[in-house]
Amino acid sequence: MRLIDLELDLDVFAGPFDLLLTLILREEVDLLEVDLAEIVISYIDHLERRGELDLEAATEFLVLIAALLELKSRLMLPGEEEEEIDLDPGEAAEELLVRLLDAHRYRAVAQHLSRTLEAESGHRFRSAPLPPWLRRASLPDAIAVYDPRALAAALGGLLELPPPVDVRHMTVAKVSVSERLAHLRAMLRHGSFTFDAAVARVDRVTVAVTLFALLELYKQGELTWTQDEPFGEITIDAPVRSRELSA
Amino acid sequence: MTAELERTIEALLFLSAEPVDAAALADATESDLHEVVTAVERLREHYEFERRGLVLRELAGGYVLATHPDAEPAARRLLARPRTPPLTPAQAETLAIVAYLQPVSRPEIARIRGVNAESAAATLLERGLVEEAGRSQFGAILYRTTDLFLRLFGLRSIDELPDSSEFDPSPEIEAELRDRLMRAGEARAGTG
Amino acid sequence: MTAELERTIEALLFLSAEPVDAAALADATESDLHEVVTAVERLREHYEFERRGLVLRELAGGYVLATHPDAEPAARRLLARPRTPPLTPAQAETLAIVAYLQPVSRPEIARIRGVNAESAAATLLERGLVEEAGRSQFGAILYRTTDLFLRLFGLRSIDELPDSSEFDPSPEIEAELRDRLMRAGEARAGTG
Repeated sequence: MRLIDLELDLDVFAGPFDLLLTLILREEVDLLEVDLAEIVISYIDHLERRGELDLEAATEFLVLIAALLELKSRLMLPGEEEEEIDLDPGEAAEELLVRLLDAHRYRAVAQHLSRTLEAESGHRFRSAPLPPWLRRASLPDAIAVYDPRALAAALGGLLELPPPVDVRHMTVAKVSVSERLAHLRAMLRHGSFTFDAAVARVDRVTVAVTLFALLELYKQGELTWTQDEPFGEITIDAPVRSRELSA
Repeated sequence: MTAELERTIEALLFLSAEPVDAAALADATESDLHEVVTAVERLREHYEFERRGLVLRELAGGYVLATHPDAEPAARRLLARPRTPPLTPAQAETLAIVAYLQPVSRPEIARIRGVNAESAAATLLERGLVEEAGRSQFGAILYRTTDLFLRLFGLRSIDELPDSSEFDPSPEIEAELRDRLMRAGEARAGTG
Repeated sequence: MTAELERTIEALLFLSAEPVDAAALADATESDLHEVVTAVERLREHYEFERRGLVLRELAGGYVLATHPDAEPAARRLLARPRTPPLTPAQAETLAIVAYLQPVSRPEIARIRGVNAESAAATLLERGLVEEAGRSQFGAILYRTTDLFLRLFGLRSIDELPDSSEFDPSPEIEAELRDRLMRAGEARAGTG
């Protein structure tokens, strides 16, 4: 596929990509008005319709669209407006041409390097590690370079016991599950009650332990509870059967 | 019977993973530089004229032993892997730009290629073909080629790369590109 | 002129760091085993009779190339960088444990240090400061220090190591050194 075959249908322009490029360079279309992303999408659609990828044309497209993006971003940079930096059409065209020539040149170099590597790959180098006798100091030549006290010091560090862990900042649990079980059973004997009432004026740990106790009693079948909505009031009752029995 | 210096140099080159230059060989063998150069040349000729399995090459600024390419098929069967996987087009382009423009920054590479060079540059770094070479004045990491690059591409130094003008697009291509940019559109201007 | 098979085998042995057996060479060169054995023998004779810098050795695992011992002094001058860089804290700790408790097993070292000692022990082994000294009753490899260790620390014998009580942070705790190190290590690891 040639880029010239890429038909565009943009807000500000309809026609072949090459023509748009020329019009931009001749300032007949304002680059600031052109949606470059739309061009990229058109190009991808185009490739999909063709079902084949011409690397040559694709590379050229990438180089051109990247250059246009850079030119456009330069135009959009705030502050440069005052300086009235206009895109000189001649210079811009020259810049695009240099880009295309560079891209061609380095693609040729790349091919050369790939061929060179292929030609050279028949030569292999040895990659063995040095034999052990070259990896250590030789005994006859060895001189004292280390201080034995470094070993004793390292040993001293290893003998040091870590300071005992200080747990004083942790709240000591003052409440047990069995104590809260007794509390809940006692309240239940006086009929239905709310969870809030069961944990009035206690700390958070006690609230948590009370909840464990509540779950335990529920599991044992000693009570039931209802809660109409999340975070709503929890009402605790004797189990239905025992209420019927006592009724 | 092989001369003492030649056999010692053979052993040293066998042990060295990297190319060794003549001065280092002279130091290690306690010989004069010109004796070393003569002995290296005799060693090279021995491999070549006797058609040994090894060759002596001058690469990346020093001497290094390598296998003769005739052994490559057997080496591939024994070692079960190609020695140097070929470069992808993106890697080859990135490497070409680094080789000729070094030190060169990643944004510059991307600018020439029209696409981001992240992944190709990362692979080249990982394969040890390029390395970081400080930062540009704008803070971008600069890249240059490594000694391993020279070795794998059979070069004594980076100066042995062909002149980049050899790869200039032909005048016809240049004219065509210029045409594409200016005149082709101009002819149809107003029809769009 | 060297026979094709002999030069190919020369190249293959050059590339292999580990010994290669005749069957593997026969597969790689697509030759018969007896041809390989003959070619290897000719290669060995070539190195020997021509007094080359290389020798071909037959080890348990197969054939391997090595340098002639005559080249050792020159190889040391070229390649033996001083293998005595300062010890890292991990290496110093590991070496101290081996020096004072030898023979000592790797699991014991790890328990005392509270961390795995693999890499430090491997470095000390490679540098020749410690060596293996049989197996513990549980099958773990035991380590002891070497003569090179004594030389590099300027000691005539292991008895000349500084008395560990000099550096003892809490001398009032009376127990055998090994037990105290174990307990301190476990306390650091939080398992004590």
